[in-house]
Amino acid sequence: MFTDLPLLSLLIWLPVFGGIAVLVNGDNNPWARPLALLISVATLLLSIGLYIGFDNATAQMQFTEQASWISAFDINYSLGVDGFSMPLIILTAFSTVIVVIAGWEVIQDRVSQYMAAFLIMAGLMIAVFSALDAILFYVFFEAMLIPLFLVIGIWGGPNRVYATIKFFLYTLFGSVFLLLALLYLHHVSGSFSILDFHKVGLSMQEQIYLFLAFLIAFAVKVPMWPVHTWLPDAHVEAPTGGSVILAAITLKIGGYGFLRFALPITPDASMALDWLIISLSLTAVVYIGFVALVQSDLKKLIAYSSIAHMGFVTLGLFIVFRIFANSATGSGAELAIEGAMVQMISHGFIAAAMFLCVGVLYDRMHTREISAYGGVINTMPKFAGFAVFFAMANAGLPGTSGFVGEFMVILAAFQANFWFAFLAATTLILGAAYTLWMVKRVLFGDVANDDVAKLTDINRREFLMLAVLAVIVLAIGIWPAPVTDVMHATVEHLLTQISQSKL
Amino acid sequence: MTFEVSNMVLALPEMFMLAMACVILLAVAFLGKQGANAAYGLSQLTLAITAILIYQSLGETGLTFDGTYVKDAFSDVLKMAICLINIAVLLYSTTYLKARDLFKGEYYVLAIFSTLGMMIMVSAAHFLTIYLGLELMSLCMYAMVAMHRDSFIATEAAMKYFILGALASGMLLYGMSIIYGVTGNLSIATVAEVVQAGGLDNTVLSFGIVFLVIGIGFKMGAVPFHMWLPDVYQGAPTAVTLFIAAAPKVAAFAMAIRLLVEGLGDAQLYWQDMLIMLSVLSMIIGNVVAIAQTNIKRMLAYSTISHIGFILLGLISGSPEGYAASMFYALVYSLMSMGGFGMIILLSRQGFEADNIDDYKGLSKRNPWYALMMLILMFSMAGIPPLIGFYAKLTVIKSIVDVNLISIAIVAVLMSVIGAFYYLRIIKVMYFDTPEQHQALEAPIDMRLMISANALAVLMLGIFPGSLLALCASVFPL
Amino acid sequence: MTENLLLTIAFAPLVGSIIAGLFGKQVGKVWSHRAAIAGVATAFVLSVWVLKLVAVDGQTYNEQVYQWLQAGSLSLEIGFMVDALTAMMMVVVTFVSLMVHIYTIGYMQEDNGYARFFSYISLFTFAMLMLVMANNFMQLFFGWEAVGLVSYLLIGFWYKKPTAIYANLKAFLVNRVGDFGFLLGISGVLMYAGSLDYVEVFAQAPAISEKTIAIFSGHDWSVMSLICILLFIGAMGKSAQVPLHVWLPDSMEGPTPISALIHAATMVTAGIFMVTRMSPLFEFSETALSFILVIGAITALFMGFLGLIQNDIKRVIAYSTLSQLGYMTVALGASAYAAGVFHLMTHAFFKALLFLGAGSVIIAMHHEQDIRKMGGLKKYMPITYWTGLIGSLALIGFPGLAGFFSKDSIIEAVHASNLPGSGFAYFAVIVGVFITALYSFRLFFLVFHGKERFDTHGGHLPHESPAVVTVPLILLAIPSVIAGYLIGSMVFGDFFGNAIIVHADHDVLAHHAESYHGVIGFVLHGLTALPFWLAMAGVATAYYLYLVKPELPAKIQQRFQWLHRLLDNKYGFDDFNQIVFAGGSRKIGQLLWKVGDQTIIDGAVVNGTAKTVGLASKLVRHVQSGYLYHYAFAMIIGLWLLLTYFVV
Amino acid sequence: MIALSDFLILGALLFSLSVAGIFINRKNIIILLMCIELMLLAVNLNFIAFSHYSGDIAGQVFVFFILTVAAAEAAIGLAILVVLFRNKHTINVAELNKLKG
Repeated sequence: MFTDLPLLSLLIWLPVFGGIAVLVNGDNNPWARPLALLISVATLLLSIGLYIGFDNATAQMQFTEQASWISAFDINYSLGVDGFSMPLIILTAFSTVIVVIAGWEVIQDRVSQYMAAFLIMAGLMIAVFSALDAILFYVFFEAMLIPLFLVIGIWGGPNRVYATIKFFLYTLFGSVFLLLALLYLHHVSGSFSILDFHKVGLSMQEQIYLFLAFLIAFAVKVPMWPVHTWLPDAHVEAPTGGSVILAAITLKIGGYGFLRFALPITPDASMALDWLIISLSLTAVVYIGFVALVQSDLKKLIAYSSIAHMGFVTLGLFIVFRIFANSATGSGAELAIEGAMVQMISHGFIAAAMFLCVGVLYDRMHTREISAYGGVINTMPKFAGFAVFFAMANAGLPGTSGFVGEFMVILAAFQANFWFAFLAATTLILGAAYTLWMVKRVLFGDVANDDVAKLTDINRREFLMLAVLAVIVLAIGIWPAPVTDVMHATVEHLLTQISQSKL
Repeated sequence: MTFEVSNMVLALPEMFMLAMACVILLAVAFLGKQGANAAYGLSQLTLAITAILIYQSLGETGLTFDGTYVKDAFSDVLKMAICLINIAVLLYSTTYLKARDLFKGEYYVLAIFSTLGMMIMVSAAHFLTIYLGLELMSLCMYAMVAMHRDSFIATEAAMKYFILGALASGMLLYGMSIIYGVTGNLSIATVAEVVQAGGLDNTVLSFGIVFLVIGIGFKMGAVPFHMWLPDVYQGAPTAVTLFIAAAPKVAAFAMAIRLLVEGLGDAQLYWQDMLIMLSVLSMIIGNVVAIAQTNIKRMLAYSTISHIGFILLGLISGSPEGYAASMFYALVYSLMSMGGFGMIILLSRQGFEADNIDDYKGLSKRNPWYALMMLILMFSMAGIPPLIGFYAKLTVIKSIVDVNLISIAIVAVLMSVIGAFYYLRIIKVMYFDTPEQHQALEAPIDMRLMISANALAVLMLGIFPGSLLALCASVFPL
Repeated sequence: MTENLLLTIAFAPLVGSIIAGLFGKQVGKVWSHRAAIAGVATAFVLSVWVLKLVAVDGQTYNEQVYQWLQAGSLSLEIGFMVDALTAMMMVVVTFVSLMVHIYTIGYMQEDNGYARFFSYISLFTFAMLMLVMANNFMQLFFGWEAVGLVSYLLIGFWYKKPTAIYANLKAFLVNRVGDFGFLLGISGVLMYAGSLDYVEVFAQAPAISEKTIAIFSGHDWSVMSLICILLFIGAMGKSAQVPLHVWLPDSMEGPTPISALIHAATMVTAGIFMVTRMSPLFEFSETALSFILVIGAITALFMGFLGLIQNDIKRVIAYSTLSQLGYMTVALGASAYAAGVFHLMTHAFFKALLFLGAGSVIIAMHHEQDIRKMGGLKKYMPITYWTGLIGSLALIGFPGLAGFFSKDSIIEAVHASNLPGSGFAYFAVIVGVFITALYSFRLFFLVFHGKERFDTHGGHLPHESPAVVTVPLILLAIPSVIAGYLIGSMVFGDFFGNAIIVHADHDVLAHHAESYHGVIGFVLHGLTALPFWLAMAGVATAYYLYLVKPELPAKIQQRFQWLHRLLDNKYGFDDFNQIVFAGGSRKIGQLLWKVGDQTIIDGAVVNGTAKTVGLASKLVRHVQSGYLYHYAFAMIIGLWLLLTYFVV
Repeated sequence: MIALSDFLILGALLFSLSVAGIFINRKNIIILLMCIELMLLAVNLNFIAFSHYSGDIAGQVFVFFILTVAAAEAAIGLAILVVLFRNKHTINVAELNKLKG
């Protein structure tokens, strides 16, 4: 029923034009918030339609749309989703709703601009995930930076200028190489269709250069060590909503890029250079784990933990070659890729929740210094309950979505090499250490100071958004099959793609 | 004879413009005070009608004036572009002039003559025509820069512009003379044939080409022949800067095409490397030095230099796609710089030039709409999609990637990242800083509408760039 | 046996937990504990029924409930597997849990976290049941971590106590170290068995035992040994084996019922259960077995020593728990899984009893836990006294009581074992007997006998605890006495059937099952055996030191300062961890952050580039000097460049 | 009979002279204007020489145009010079340095 109307276009343009509508409504317009909420919810419902109408059985692109856009270079407006992009689109739509709710009372300055920025960003990000034309992808990939840049810069913290410009230039630096790679691929394949890129044959040298270009572009987005330093700054300065989107979606675009471009387009180079990605990912897990341990700023800590968690994504994506090489049982590769995907999705929810929790505290205390807190549980029991739950999820406790991805990737990593699994598994200890130590210092203990004593527990709005997230995190943790089933076919297809050389 | 006359029709737009220019001149001379208004009205009319005339005659092509003058798709498109650009430019500058009792008829007379010069350059099929067009354009602009008689910096800028301009056209002429010596011809088409036939003394030929390249480089403002550009942009009254910045670049591009591509296309391997040098230097110097600027006009001047570097990339590629890309870039650039300088005029007023970056503090709080317009323009110049500036960069880089000059492409994209920084700084100032002064805008409504239209065009063309790209591609048949 | 039956058992406590936890405020104290107790009671009754089905009707069950996840050919499922081992564990868990629930009504009376507490312990029961009923490694790990979570929450139950929130963090992290190994073990299983389902994996065991893996290039290790040792590291965390034992004593910061339920009777034995469950794997790796043997022996002996000098009533029992866990582990190492599990069961009863007794004493002492400030409580709280006596006797293995049977069978088994390290293990467990008796009765005498050293809070004399406290004591005392008589079937019989696999060549139990002729014979034989006399000696020593000559211990302490200091800071484990691991990792973190991130990546590379460009900009702009002749000169330079490069 | 190359060399010399004049002279703007005229003349010489030796008249026609334009150029230049002098009361090249950087 859904396949007959252009669902993807609706998903993209509804929030964009909705955002513009909110924007022209002007600030101090009482309808800005409800309108934004309405639009975001509508988008979410549409995206669920995507899930319902989705056919798990095929790896083909679904809900495809095709229209000529720039005929001069036959650049087309061609959209479509597969098992990788579809869940991420839903995640985007969902996070947008959360962000709108999160900013409901907190944002008092230029409300409509704030809401508009997020709605437009949502549309652009959905477009990134559904674009099948390289230039279309790149356009949205870049355009997305503009609203985020403004969000951090306008509603951000004291050091926002440095953070936001650093973030913008960092990511721009990465993406220009992506542009070069795409242009070169067009040069050899004579088309801008990503699916044609998948088919075009490339020499090893070409693949290596292209792969490195992809690597720079997406490593910055993920972000992978050592190009991760923009993330803590951006997160610290961003308003809560900004952090949520940043953590929940924009980081995922990096992982998605590897899935959509690097692996299928340059399989041989990926295989030849997998040691690079793997070592960077493991560095992220261990190195960043230690760094997170010593953070004194709540948001910085969570930002670093995000980097560590995204390490599992890149690890999962690039161990497959080694698994092919030496695994007796065939299921390791699927575990790895699907584990990476699940990790992305679950991190979307958990990191969002963590940042919302910090936001809740920040709105009341206006500080993110861990040392300023202590014994919050005494004055905010409900909040503490959620916070501990999400902390546990962040520490990868079974029964929460945080566990699933890490579990799958570690299981798979063992099949690639014992030491990969060994280093990856250290997250069990490090993750628990930095998360729970923070919990101990912030939530537990006796009331630390008068400010904490004055705290009021979460209101209905905050309860709602945290509760919804908690339910989802729990649901995925207890029954992840619905999430993974949609991607089986796509994963199989990807694996066949990358297992046959292009040389 | 009749054949001759009927043939003259090919140059009808220019002839009409020339006639009107004289009319305007007389109007200014006799009407005195009201002359200015009349001149303004008449010149807009002239430009509009000329554009229409060209549009009417689209498709007719041919040579005339003994093969010194050509009318082809390329010239039609560019001439129309020049007229339209100048309509907007005159509209913007009028606001500026009126606010500063510089509102005199001479400005329009000069502007129209200069426009005529550009059109002649675009349509030139002969070294002589090129030279005459060039000089007609330049001499008017020298005068326009000096128009604000009581301003130190304006006159200083005028003098620098004049001296260096003259030096440059001297070199251009010298180059022409050498080419003339080698090929024994001054008509571009025949020169092309001779070069194609080969058997020339390559040393002397390339010796001549060097001088031509310098002439072109100067008019465009490519490093190291760019030194005049920042001073003139900063020194000239913003209205004039605007005029200089927009259309003449298109004309200069046309001159490059006529001389290098049509005339010396087969000597490409000589001028290609020279242009590579100029282009790379321009991109680097332009972007790097712009970062240190505090005066926005000067900053835009350096950004112009870097854009010129990008425009040259297309020529370097030596392919029709490349030329089309350059042309696209040149048009897009003039659209954007028009908007940029227009915005300065919009925000300036009597006694306040609004040409310091700090003057933009908190603009988004004072008037969010124009802040948004400026934001669009700046992101477009930075080459961020979905704005037209992105496709300009995309096409030129694509064209050199297609000829496997990857290393230059890498330089280009890296420079565009560095470039992004100073555009971001403007946006940062507008959006993240708190306003210092709260003067309301004084600009009239037509100005406001035009500037909005200009910025929105940058956005809309960014979302649907297809038609313009197709147009540019169409004038360079493979 | 039906799926619904098992689901009811597992989820009844969960329901109780949810009611007490989420709606505790609405339904009030009384209904929250009623809900929780009802849930656990249901689980207990049905578990007994299941035990009957298994033991009497010889049924077993192994079915999937739902598919958790599928990846490629691999299918991860949630399912139940019930055999003798599971059934026994279910009964033990639910029984002790039920007792603790009832007991808690009295113990937590005044606590304002009343409902929360009930929800936690019910939740724990649920998690523990999921753990024991699992039919695959993934679900096992689920329960494994879930009980860890609840233990974390319960140790930190009094979240205002700095020591408590320190202890629960420590407990969780140390357990995570174990889980680290455990998870790697599971990954190994998956890689080599291609499945996580018990049955399928066990079926593959012989094949896996052939394989080798090169962890360090050149050295081929037996895959089975690697997997088993990794799995056992998990057990070391949960069951607090040296060196991962450090969290257990601190966990006593939690309320006493928790110490009884989680940190004595059930959760800490999860490791024992797990290894027993995996016996089909462990049997293939003598390396792993003797590793277990040695670790167990060390724990059994050296943790016992620590019990000697503790003055906190709960810590004494905690160390005795550690030591007893050591015994069980030794049994596993000796392949006497049945004996180990048997001891697990008896220990669950009498150790829960002892803890709850201690709790009763603590109530009477107004939450004073220092045994030096007690004494002579016998006449004030008779029930606590007698049950305490039973518990202690059971603990030291007094013939006829539960502890005797299980412990003796372990000692015998170790004696018969011929794995590397069994000699040391035998020595350890033998000496352990004496130590156990010594600290147990030191505690017993100091608390219940001798002169009254407590302050009577202005005439308030201590008095016996209410029925909700004493009834569980009595109910626990009964199995502490009689549970031992199951030895015939559980240890020497075929109660466990093929839930436990033992290879003939190290089936130590079978070898002296032959010499087993009924309970009476076993008891009589016990009276003549060395352990009995050692135990008696221990009791006598305690009697002499703490009742006859109470001043003596201080003298001894003077005499052996160094020894006392060594024991007092628990062989320095805590300090070591604190300095090396906690401190070390923070130092590394600081280093990587300040130097790696801030100085090198951000400072040098990122901002460095920006600074360089800015600097270049500032320099280059001076070329634009403003002088016409410089401009002209620049053009001439350009001309010259072009000419030189491209013409000549 | 004077060879073409002689004319060319002379032209080149004149051209170089004028260029040198433009960037060596730091005193007087008038001299700059003269240098520019000189430069144009050098070019004219080239054109005439070429057109003479190649027997093609176009070059010489070009020269006429150049001469005319040169006059116009000079006019504009002097006009600017006057304005400049009115403002600065100097025509010293070295003092034209307000705009830089």
